[in-house]
Amino acid sequence: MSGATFLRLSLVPLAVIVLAFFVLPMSQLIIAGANGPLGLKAYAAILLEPRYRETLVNTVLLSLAVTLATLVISTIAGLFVQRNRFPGRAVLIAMLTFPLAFPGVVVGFMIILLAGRQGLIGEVTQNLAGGKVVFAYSIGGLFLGYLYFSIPRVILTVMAAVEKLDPRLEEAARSLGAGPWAVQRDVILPALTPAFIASSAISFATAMGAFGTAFTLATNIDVLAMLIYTEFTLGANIAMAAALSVGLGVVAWAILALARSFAGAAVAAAG
Amino acid sequence: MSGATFLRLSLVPLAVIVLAFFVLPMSQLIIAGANGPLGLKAYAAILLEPRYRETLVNTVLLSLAVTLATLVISTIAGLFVQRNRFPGRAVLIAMLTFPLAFPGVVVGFMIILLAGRQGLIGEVTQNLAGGKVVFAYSIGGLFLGYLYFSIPRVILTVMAAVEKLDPRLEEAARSLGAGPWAVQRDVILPALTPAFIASSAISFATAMGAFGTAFTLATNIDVLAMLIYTEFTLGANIAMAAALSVGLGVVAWAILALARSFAGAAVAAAG
Amino acid sequence: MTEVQGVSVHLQACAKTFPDGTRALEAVSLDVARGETMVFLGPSGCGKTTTLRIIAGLERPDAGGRVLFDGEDVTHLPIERRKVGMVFQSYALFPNMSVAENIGYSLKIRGIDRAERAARVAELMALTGIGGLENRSIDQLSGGQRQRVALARAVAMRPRVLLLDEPLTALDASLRERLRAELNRLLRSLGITAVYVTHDQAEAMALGDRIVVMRSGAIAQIGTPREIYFEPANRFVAEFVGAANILEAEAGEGFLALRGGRLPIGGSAKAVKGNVVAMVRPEAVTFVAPEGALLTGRVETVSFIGDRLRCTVVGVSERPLSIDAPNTISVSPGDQVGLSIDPDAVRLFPKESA
Amino acid sequence: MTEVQGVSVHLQACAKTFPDGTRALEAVSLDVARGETMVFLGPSGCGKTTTLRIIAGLERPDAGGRVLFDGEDVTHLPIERRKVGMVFQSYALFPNMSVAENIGYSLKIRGIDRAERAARVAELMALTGIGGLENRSIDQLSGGQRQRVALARAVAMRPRVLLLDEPLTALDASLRERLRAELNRLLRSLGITAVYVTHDQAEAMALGDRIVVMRSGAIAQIGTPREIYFEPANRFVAEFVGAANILEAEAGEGFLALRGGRLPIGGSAKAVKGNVVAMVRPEAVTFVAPEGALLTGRVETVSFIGDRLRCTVVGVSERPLSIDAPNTISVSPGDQVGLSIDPDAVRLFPKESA
Repeated sequence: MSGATFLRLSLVPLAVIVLAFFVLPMSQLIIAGANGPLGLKAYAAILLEPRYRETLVNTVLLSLAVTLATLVISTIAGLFVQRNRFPGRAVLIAMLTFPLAFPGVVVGFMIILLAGRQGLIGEVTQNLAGGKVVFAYSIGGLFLGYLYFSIPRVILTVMAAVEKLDPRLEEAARSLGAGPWAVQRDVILPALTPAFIASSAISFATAMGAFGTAFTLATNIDVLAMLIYTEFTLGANIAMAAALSVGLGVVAWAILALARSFAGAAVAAAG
Repeated sequence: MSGATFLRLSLVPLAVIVLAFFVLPMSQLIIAGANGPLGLKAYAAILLEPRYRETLVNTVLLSLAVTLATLVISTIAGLFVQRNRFPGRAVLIAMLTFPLAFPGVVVGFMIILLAGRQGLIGEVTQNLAGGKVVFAYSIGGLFLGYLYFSIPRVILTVMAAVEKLDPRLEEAARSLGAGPWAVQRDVILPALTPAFIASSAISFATAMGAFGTAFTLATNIDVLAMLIYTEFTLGANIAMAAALSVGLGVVAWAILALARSFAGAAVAAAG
Repeated sequence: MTEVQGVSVHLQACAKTFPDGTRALEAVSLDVARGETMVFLGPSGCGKTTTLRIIAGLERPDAGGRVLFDGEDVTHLPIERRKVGMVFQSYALFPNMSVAENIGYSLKIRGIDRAERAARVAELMALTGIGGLENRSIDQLSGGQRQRVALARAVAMRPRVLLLDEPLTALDASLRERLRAELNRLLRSLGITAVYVTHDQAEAMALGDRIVVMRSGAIAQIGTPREIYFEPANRFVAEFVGAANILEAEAGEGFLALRGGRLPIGGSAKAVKGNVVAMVRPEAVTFVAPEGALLTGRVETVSFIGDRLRCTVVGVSERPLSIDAPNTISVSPGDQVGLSIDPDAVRLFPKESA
Repeated sequence: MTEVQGVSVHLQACAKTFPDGTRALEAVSLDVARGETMVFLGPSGCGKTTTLRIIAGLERPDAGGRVLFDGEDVTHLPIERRKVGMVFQSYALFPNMSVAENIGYSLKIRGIDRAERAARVAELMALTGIGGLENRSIDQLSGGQRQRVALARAVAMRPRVLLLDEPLTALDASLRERLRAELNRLLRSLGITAVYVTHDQAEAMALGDRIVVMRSGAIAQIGTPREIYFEPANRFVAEFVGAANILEAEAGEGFLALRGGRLPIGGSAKAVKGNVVAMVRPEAVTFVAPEGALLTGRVETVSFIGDRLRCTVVGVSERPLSIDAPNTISVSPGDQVGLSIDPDAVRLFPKESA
């Protein structure tokens, strides 16, 4: 039996898996979305119904903000940690990447401990300023929680990209007269662009779909994942929940696909 | 200003971020775990209290099973897709990676549509065998849902690793008398080991902390993330929730760290 | 090691067209004698590696082509049953195995027991000069050591033919030269049939009993290194193997008429008349006093490269003439010089030979 | 391009110790004249790249060391203010910029306006033979083209010194030779001061006005290519630059007493007596008839490498003698041969010279 035959034999399980596992539930989902009282209009309702549209816009804006903040923070931190050797560096890296291991619920929980009604920030501000600052249940808490998720992942991607940078590029730029800022602008940041695109896409897609954090915070801001859950369990509006799910999936997938077409394999690796 | 000075200036924001953002809430969490009526015994209770211990064991076993199944399926699929050129290959890859974009809630929702009380599998089995097969709300549903999460990610990692394999290695083994099975055993699978370790760790850590899927399925199986949520919101047992969170974080982080020490950068990339 | 025996290899009308329609190899027929080292030499894309892979069994020739080992038709035998040894440019060592495990892999696959395997591996490691590295992992080895391991691994099961695909190309120049000498000694002492692919003509000269010069998927010339160097079949071979001055000129009466004078031609070439293309090697030209010289010109550049001077002289032919002179003579740019060329060192090609 | 002007470079007691305590360079002092091409040659780790980086301003010499450009102390000037051009082995082209943007980068940084920049870039591209590639992206270029772009970029702002760190090492042999000739022409026509680092002695010979041979962080010899080749200061230089036969023998009465006979020595070496170490280049030995020859031996190996024969002869000295003979002579392993060596071609070292 040749290697080709061997691989061809794997076609059978593959076909079964793809069909049963990927195609079936996904088409079920799409059909369910069109099977409610609204029919295909359920999909249109995502944009036409103000409550749904607002949630979609909120979610996208929040995800964008998280992505942007993550990029700025992670780039500075990643560059610094990768380029400098100092005592405690290994501990710092471990700490920066620790949140990778936390589920959304725990992150939500941590935000409450930090910025909730009995939280640390509240206590400190009450003692100092007399007013209790509580933002865990607002969009601020969600934003902070999502940052927790994205930063470690993006830092790792940036660090890997910085490690691969040819130090000669920097030296060449300097020999040509470029000062430190010009080197950052013309050499380092452009070289990191694929890593930026890849990790932005992942960060954005994750933020779009995050549920555990939002749910734990029992936030007063509707995000898409929460809306889907509410429609499904509380409103028993299966069709609308399905339509929203498809919409969410398509947006996130499109972002990932777009990033992949720009940055190639980096997205796969970071994904 | 030299490049070194430039980077040293980034130390200030970095220190602030690390302290405020990473250290504070994490230490809050650890303190909260020890601040309940049980004191430090809350941490011991994770292992001593049967209900907690059982949940922990369940979660670990389920995560292991998911990881194992994911590895087997993804390796076959990844090898096949990477090594063969056939019509529809691009569509297949897109489909295989689509679930990357879905949040846990949507995945749970899809499992219900597939294997729930009104699900597709139930209908088919009722018509064919007279008995309705429903496993969405059992451990089977969770297992299937978690597979959804892991498979796309692991397939991408395996595909990237297969792409990097030197085809000469295989040819050398064959010239030395190795048949197709021996080539798989002695050359291909060992070469993919770092990718396996990296993606197993990610798959395991993700499964350990998955919440959205479990919650949507309203499963009758307690998993750790659900338990934390229940303790926190329903039981208002903040200390126990915190202790469990810390425990979950430590287990997942240890697995990731272990994998990283074996497989190096691959984990960072896959993370 | 004396029991290692090579086979003769016969290729019969082996052509290769890839699935995408690329014609990599025209129908090629040739024989490699038992124990001979045959070097395939040519630029990239000339088909030399494809030929090697057809002999190995990694590619099937197009319908009609046959590969015979000692008369036995192996055309349809997959590589794992052809009993050939292969050495690759990238070494292709198994990174998950130690040095000893790599070398003993073919023996293990064949179910040879541990003790015999260990003895054989030790023998091979001594032979290739890597004794003591048994338990090293591959990534602890230098490039030269890797290539020695690859070689030991390839000959471990006493292959019928040893196939080497640019085995030294990844090494740096001085190491390459040293390993070339070692490899030569090893191939001779094993008495193995070897097929060696390279794009480096010095390597081909040093290692080959015979050389097959290839171009665009076809054989341009087969011959011993001296035949290839001194009697190239055409202009392509002349220029690819060694440095060559190509002169386009009028021939007649035993002379070539050049811009800088008359160049005597010898042997059978004496009878040639009309437009010809001639070839002269740089080291076949010697400087003489300009007075009374048959050919004269002006030195344009002189480059001292240690063991000789590389000079160019203008005014002799259309293009500057390259000359390799001994490092002991004294010559400077601008000098008027006479040139002397042994008539036997002038090789004529028919004008259309590309 | 005529207004490009180099400076003289003076290194004064420049040593370098890295933070981890490694001593990369002993205190080195040397001068590079205005417009001169100085080549630093040595094995890896000899300190040649560290010296280049000290001149560039990428490394600071240890306290006490000074770097002067035309007498101006630039020791504490960072590289971006030294006005030096650099060419790296890895090319180090900016992948996010086109060919023209790469070449014009230093002009843009200096705020030169678009039109002037474009004119200068076009001039440089013509000079380095890459006209027409302006808008290509870097990954569309071949290795040779990349190196040309790197060179054009480095000289765009008319640097005071051009620093080249193994610029040709990443290219394959034939391309390397061609680019070497081009680079030589370019350096001469620019009249620029150049410092060139390489481990390839042929490159050093071909390009250097003078060569600095380095070893273990110190200078082994400074001299012109001919001085380095014909009068190496010690055994290390003799063996590193070109091939060398090293003979340990008894000297006396104008002869070296060797196992295979007597080797006449000339010039000032005539007076030397006692144990000496002598060096003879392979091409300085010629075969003569054994009868009446001062030195005799037996041919062990003959390797035809095209433009010459590389032979080894045993019985002359302790170790086999390497001889490069013309490719026209006929000699075979086993032949008894006589050898003749020009007395001026024998170089003596004191015995302790390592």
